[in-house]
Amino acid sequence: MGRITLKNVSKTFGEAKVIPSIDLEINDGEFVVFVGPSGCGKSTLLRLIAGLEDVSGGQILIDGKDYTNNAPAERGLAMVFQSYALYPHMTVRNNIAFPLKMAKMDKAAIDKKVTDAARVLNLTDYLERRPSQLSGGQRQRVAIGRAIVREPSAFLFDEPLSNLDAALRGTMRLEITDLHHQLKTTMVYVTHDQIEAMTMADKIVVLNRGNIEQVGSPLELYRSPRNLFVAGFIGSPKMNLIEGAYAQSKGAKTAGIRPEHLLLSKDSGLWTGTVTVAEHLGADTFLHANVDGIGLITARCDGEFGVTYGDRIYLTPDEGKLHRFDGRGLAIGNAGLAA
Amino acid sequence: MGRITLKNVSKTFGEAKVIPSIDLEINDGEFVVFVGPSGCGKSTLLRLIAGLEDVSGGQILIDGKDYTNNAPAERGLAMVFQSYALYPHMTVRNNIAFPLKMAKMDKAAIDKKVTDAARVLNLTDYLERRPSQLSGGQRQRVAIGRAIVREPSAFLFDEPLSNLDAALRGTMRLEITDLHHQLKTTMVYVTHDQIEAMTMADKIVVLNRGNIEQVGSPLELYRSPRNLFVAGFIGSPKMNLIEGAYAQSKGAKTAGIRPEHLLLSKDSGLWTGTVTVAEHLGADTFLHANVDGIGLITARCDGEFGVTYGDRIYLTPDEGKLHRFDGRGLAIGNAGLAA
Amino acid sequence: ETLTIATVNNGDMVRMQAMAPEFTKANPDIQINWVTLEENVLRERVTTDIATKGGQYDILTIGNYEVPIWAKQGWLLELNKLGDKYDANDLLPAIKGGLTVNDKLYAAPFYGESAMIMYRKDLFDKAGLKMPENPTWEFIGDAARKITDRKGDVNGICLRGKAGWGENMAFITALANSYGGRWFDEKWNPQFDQPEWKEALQFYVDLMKDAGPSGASSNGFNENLTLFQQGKCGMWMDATVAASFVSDPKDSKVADKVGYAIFPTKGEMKNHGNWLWSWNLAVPASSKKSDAAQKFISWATSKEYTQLVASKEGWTAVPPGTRTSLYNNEEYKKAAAFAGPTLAAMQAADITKPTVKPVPYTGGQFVAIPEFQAIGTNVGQLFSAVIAGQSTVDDALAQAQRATQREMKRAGYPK
Amino acid sequence: MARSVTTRHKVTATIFAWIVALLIFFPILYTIITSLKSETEAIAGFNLLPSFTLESYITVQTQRDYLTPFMNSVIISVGSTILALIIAVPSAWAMAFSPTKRTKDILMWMLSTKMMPAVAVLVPIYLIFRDLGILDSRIGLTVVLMLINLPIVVWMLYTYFREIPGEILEASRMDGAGLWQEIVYVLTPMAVPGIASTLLLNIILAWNESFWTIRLTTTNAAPLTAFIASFSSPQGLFWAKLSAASTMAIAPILILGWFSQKQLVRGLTFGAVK
Amino acid sequence: MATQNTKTLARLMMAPSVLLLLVWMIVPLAMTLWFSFQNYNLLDPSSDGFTGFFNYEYFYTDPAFFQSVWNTLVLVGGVLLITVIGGIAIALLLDQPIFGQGIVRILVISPFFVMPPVAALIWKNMIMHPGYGVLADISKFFGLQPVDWFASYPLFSIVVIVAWQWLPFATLILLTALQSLDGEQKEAAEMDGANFINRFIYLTLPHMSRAITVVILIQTIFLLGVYAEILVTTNGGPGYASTNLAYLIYRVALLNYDAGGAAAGGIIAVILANIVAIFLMRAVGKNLDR
Ligand SMILES: Nc1ncnc2c1ncn2[C@@H]1O[C@H](COP(=O)(O)OP(=O)(O)OP(=O)(O)O)[C@@H](O)[C@H]1O
Ligand SMILES: Nc1ncnc2c1ncn2[C@@H]1O[C@H](COP(=O)(O)OP(=O)(O)OP(=O)(O)O)[C@@H](O)[C@H]1O
Ligand SMILES: [Mg+2]
Ligand SMILES: [Mg+2]
Repeated sequence: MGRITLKNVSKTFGEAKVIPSIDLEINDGEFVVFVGPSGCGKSTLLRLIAGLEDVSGGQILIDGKDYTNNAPAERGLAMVFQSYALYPHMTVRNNIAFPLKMAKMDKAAIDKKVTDAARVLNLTDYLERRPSQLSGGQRQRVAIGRAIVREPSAFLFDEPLSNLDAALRGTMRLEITDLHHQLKTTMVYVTHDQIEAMTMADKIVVLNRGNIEQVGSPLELYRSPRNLFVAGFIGSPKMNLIEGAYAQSKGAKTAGIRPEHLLLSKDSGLWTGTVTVAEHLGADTFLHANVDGIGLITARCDGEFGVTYGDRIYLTPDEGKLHRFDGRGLAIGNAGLAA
Repeated sequence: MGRITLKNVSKTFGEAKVIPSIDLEINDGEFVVFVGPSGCGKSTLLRLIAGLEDVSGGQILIDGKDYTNNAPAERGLAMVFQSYALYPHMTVRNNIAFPLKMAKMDKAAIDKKVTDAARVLNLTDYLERRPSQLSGGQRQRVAIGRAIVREPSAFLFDEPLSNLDAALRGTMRLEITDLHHQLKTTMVYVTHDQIEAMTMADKIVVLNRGNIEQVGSPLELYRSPRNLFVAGFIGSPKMNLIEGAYAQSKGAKTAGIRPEHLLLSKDSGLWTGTVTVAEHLGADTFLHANVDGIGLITARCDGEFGVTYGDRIYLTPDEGKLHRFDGRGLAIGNAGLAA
Repeated sequence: ETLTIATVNNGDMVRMQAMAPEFTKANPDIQINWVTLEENVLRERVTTDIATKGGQYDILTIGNYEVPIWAKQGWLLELNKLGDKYDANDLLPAIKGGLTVNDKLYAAPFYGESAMIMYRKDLFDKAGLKMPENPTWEFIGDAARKITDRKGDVNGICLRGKAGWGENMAFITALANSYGGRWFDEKWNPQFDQPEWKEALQFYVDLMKDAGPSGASSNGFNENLTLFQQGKCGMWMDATVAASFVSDPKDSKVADKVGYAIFPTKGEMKNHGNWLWSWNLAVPASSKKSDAAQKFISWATSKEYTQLVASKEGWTAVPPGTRTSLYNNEEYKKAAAFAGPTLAAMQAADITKPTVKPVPYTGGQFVAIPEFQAIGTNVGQLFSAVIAGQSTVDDALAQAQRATQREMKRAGYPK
Repeated sequence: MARSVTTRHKVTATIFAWIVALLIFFPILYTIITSLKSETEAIAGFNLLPSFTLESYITVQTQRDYLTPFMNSVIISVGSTILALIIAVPSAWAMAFSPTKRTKDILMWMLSTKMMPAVAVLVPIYLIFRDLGILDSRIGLTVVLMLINLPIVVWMLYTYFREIPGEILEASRMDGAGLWQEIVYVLTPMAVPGIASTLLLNIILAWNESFWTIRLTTTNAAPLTAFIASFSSPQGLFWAKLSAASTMAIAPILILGWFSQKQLVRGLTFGAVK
Repeated sequence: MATQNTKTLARLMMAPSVLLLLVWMIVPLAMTLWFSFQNYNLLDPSSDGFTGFFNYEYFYTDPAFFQSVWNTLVLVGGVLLITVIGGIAIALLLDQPIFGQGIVRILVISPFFVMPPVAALIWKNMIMHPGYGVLADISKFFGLQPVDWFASYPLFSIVVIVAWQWLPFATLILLTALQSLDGEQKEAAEMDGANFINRFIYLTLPHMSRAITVVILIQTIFLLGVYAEILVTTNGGPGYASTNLAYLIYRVALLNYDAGGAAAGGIIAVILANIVAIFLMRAVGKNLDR
């Protein structure tokens, strides 16, 4: 129903080679999340799959059939655009109903579907509004609604929750997961939110400058990043990467330790440092400290940790969770696997 | 330089009363964050301050002077729009340079400022592009650039980082904080990101349906939410709110306990429950469990907690961090204050 | 049968349309479709159609300029079925002559006109002037200057100035004719380099400067008519039909003060300009309904038609200038003060011999060759520039000479 | 926009706009006023208060049949414009949303088909019409006007379409809309003001086309331009009558404009695109 | 956006209009070309046969030819200047909230509803006539000598009349374009401290550039062919002061009935028009694909 295969796909805009060459297999029913720095080509990749852009090279297969040159409408995919792309002349109701109308569904069924979607999306009160009369988050929800009422062979979501508040985002996350469980439809999902990526994905694809850095399950990526890029990208706050004497002592060019794998103490520890910034989130505290002989290190600890700028603290890395990288930035062995 | 006072400000769109009546004082140099559910009126409030919408009632004072009826340009504020509002026919360079040109700054100075901003924003390679040739996150950064090159009496940011990846978001967060420290300019910032709100704000304003629910420092709100709404809104995952026997035993209509304040164990504890969902984020695990006699509870624990669907677990609330609310949803005393 | 009749939008033609039901009543098997257009447009339209054999019309309204040209091309049918009662001999000889080629009548005149002077008797009296029986240009020039009263918004004389072969060139040609000038010599050489033209044009230009209205270079028949009716002209020389308008108290403020006189001459030269024009009905060779068409033409140009109009709208409304009988009609003479002068003007015209010197062409205020429209308009432009003060008489004449030579050479003259 | 403007601003703008509008409209206003005068009044100098006589209208009405040319004008101008729209919309769509290196050249070429002065091709066209037997037929005229206006229609539509963000059309493709549905349900409604303005402007252009409409018709298909041509500069006073005839020729289109002006300038609104 | 798929479709969709216009262009053009090398006078069927380039030579040696080319350019340029600048100004004015907006708009665009010959008649007789035109009445009211527009400033008068007719077209297109300017961009510019003039220069004008280009190009094509107004008012005079190329061709075609000469004139006009168009495309064409 929705196996998507990219074979050697590349894309250039004028001079700029945005995607050099990508091979990727997305299995039927899988929930795949694309992550990567802003501008790395996530949206472009989605648009290539959707057929909104021509590939510059390579093939796109859906269920084994070559769809490289088919029109978007023929591919039977649903998409949430990063920029929403709502129909400004239609009400919210009609925006959501549009794909169903196109599929020639009968009126009563459409109505029901739209009403259901609106309820899930907290849009019931806004059904008769035009997009221009909505808040940013409401618009984004309409865009989601337009996709989820359908039963496509795959869903493409481009940062669908970026403008929603945490609570709503939590709900929506569950709704989409539910939808996925119910329909078992392939979903390709772009997000910058680590929580979304980690909790929703069957498989995360880490992109960097149009190249795939690593593909794997969320915890795989968290535990055994294949290289420095993935190590730095997955996890927030990001992994501390340490070069120099300490790394060499561990037989690596670079040693990596996640902020949450540092034990903090006011009395004793392996390393000593001075607090530069203390960010108190309530549930956690992020400490940025200048560690003697090592440099700037971020540590995370639960709850409140009563220090402020200039205080001396002690940090001890959980060496069982240390990541080691060689001179080319590739992981050596993998300490983290054990965790 | 940038004290903003809202007196009894209200706003209606046609029939809809979006902001019933708001009084708010933003001190000079303060970093104020607006949070609230999608559609609660945050953008509207910013637009009222900016002068892009007429107030339906009340007054807006800047440094004590009544600016209610002044044009946006006269207010000397800089704004990042939620929808970017870039100039489509100008290159990135010209987009960023535009406000400076308007201020008749000389060419060399403009060039320097733009180049600096572009470097900070990772946009150096894109300076000659048009907005339509940029990715979503790049566009958003241009919008930020356009604001931060200026030296306004106050900055208004409407979800400026929503489309950036975690790493970049972290950097930008620090950049904006830095900017604030350097310029000591008032900043009004709308965000859905709890981390941004908690780490950047001097003062958080929690909005709900156009009303202010609570104003306070980040930790104040985290520790002593004034009512159920704030309690539920601040903190992620959100606070567990428990009614019934347990709450009554604590002398409240509703008892609230944050997920991070639940001690988890596989052997023993105050409550027993069955795991329904376990979300593994790497650094933490969010557990959703059905607790006997109490209902659905979310708990958060550090690192990996090796349970899956159906496992029995034991939870013990840290009663020192319990929040109690009366029948009208207002907080009673405040247990959390002690933490 | 349906006849499609192309006609101009002049008052008499409009009246004909109003009368047409009488004809269709008498001939129930014939219906009529009217195509009424402004003169220039009609001419283009009809010419294109007839030259390309489009066959859109059954009856054409054409001027005596076209009739001989078209007849020679074989584009017109001879009118030989006008009926016994038609009385072709009643037609004014000058008019009829212009419509006859090789002794065959190719068009029936609907109305005819020449040019004459209309003047304000009251202003003449005031200035102590009296219009002589046979006015000369010298007299006209003096009188015009005397009458001129710029402050009182009275111009001594109004003359055509708008460029066009049927506009200013009609008048200027007639003027030049009376000065003894001619368009072409016997070998078809243009004559603008001759002294007669220079004299005539200089006279015209000076007169307009001294005694003409402002904006003269864009005045045509209608503009001058309006000026005259408003009492802003002491004299006006133009087509005789104008008389019925200026004497109509409904539109004219000066209706009771107008006098008429014959077109002037130059000194002793007995040549009254030879302006002669008629609107005629003709049947194109392409028409498949020539019997019906001739029936209609016969009706519309008959004496009965004159009677019909007279009975319905009064004698002043009948189409003038075609039949001798009309001018013998006492009722008409009584009703129309201009009848006598009109007839006199028309009888004074001889388009076969427009000027004292011999010419290879026919035509009074025009030259009946196909090329004349373009040449005349072109020359008209050059002359109107002089009136507008943007060119001099000498320059204009020299340019006119060159332009005309050029066109004549192109057309292959002498033929 | 969301902000209301100060009354002072509005009053100033209003005064300016009315002055400009009245200046521009004056010649027409004066024509209408003149049409209500008697002929002598009409030339008696500046006067904005006519005697309100309908004399000229009555004369015009009795002299010439108004209804047939009016109907012809309607059929020809509306017909040719709609025909042109039907052909032009897909073409403009293609050029606006799938431009190639050639697009600009094609656009320019289309316009260049109008460069030949009408008088120069009168004879060829007349001959063609004669041979096809469509002289003086509504169909022939409709087709000619359609062809004359087609480049303009394409151009105007192209401009308006280009203003529409492509992403919205992409969204509709993702939603399973075929080409036809995309044009009908998404493109057209969004471009309504542009299309309306194209429609009206071209109806007017066709309505006012006074070369071919006169040259290629005689009676059956003659529209109001021919009607007017029969009132311009006859012998005698005609100002009031011409004014009346002009007013009658302008009135229908003026009224159409009146009703559609909101549509015309409503503007394309694209509120929901980031 | 533009994928291979849509490109193929696009070709198909352009086909009808392109084919129709191709026929509409080629058939008359071919006939015109053919005639232009023939000796063909409507009034003289006896004249026929191939004449080579004689018709062309004859046309461009016409004493009015060079002035008519110049007049054509002045007419086009003058009208464009007035209509584009005036159109922008009026569009901006009408974009403001004003009382009676609907009526003002209809008043402003109504000159477009007037048929060109009628417009010329109105202006000639009622407005500009030195005897009883409104302008003359106004001059007289101020004790001034009325201006004889068509004699003293013939080309200028025609420019005024034609500009009056085309101003609404420019206004309407520009106004529609103006109204599609995204509100938030305007707001952003306001926040950036741009005043009205700067917003106009940096935001509105670039936004309208395509519409302006379209106005310029479309009007140029129409203005190159203006002749009815000249015919009604000045007949190309005084002298050749208001003779433009189209009127010159008219003189040849419909006064002389020289179909061959007119055809040659037409071809020359097309060539000149193309030169103008290419020049214009160079100057403003890039605005089209923005
Ligand atoms: N032009 C309008 N007409 C009517 N209602 C409007 C209009 N603009 C906004 N609203 C409504 O006002 C409310 C507040 O909108 P606002 O944009 O301020 O929300 P917000 O807090 O910024 O939300 P988000 O986080 O989703 O951006 C919303 O419910 C919205 O639907
Ligand atoms: N039309 C275009 N022309 C040239 N470059 C383009 C075009 N569209 C996108 N790009 C470039 O391609 C790269 C990838 O863009 P894309 O939109 O896929 O990024 P993204 O991963 O979605 O980023 P974000 O997270 O910021 O949305 C970017 O560097 C962008 O500047
Ligand atoms: Mg993207
Ligand atoms: Mg918002």
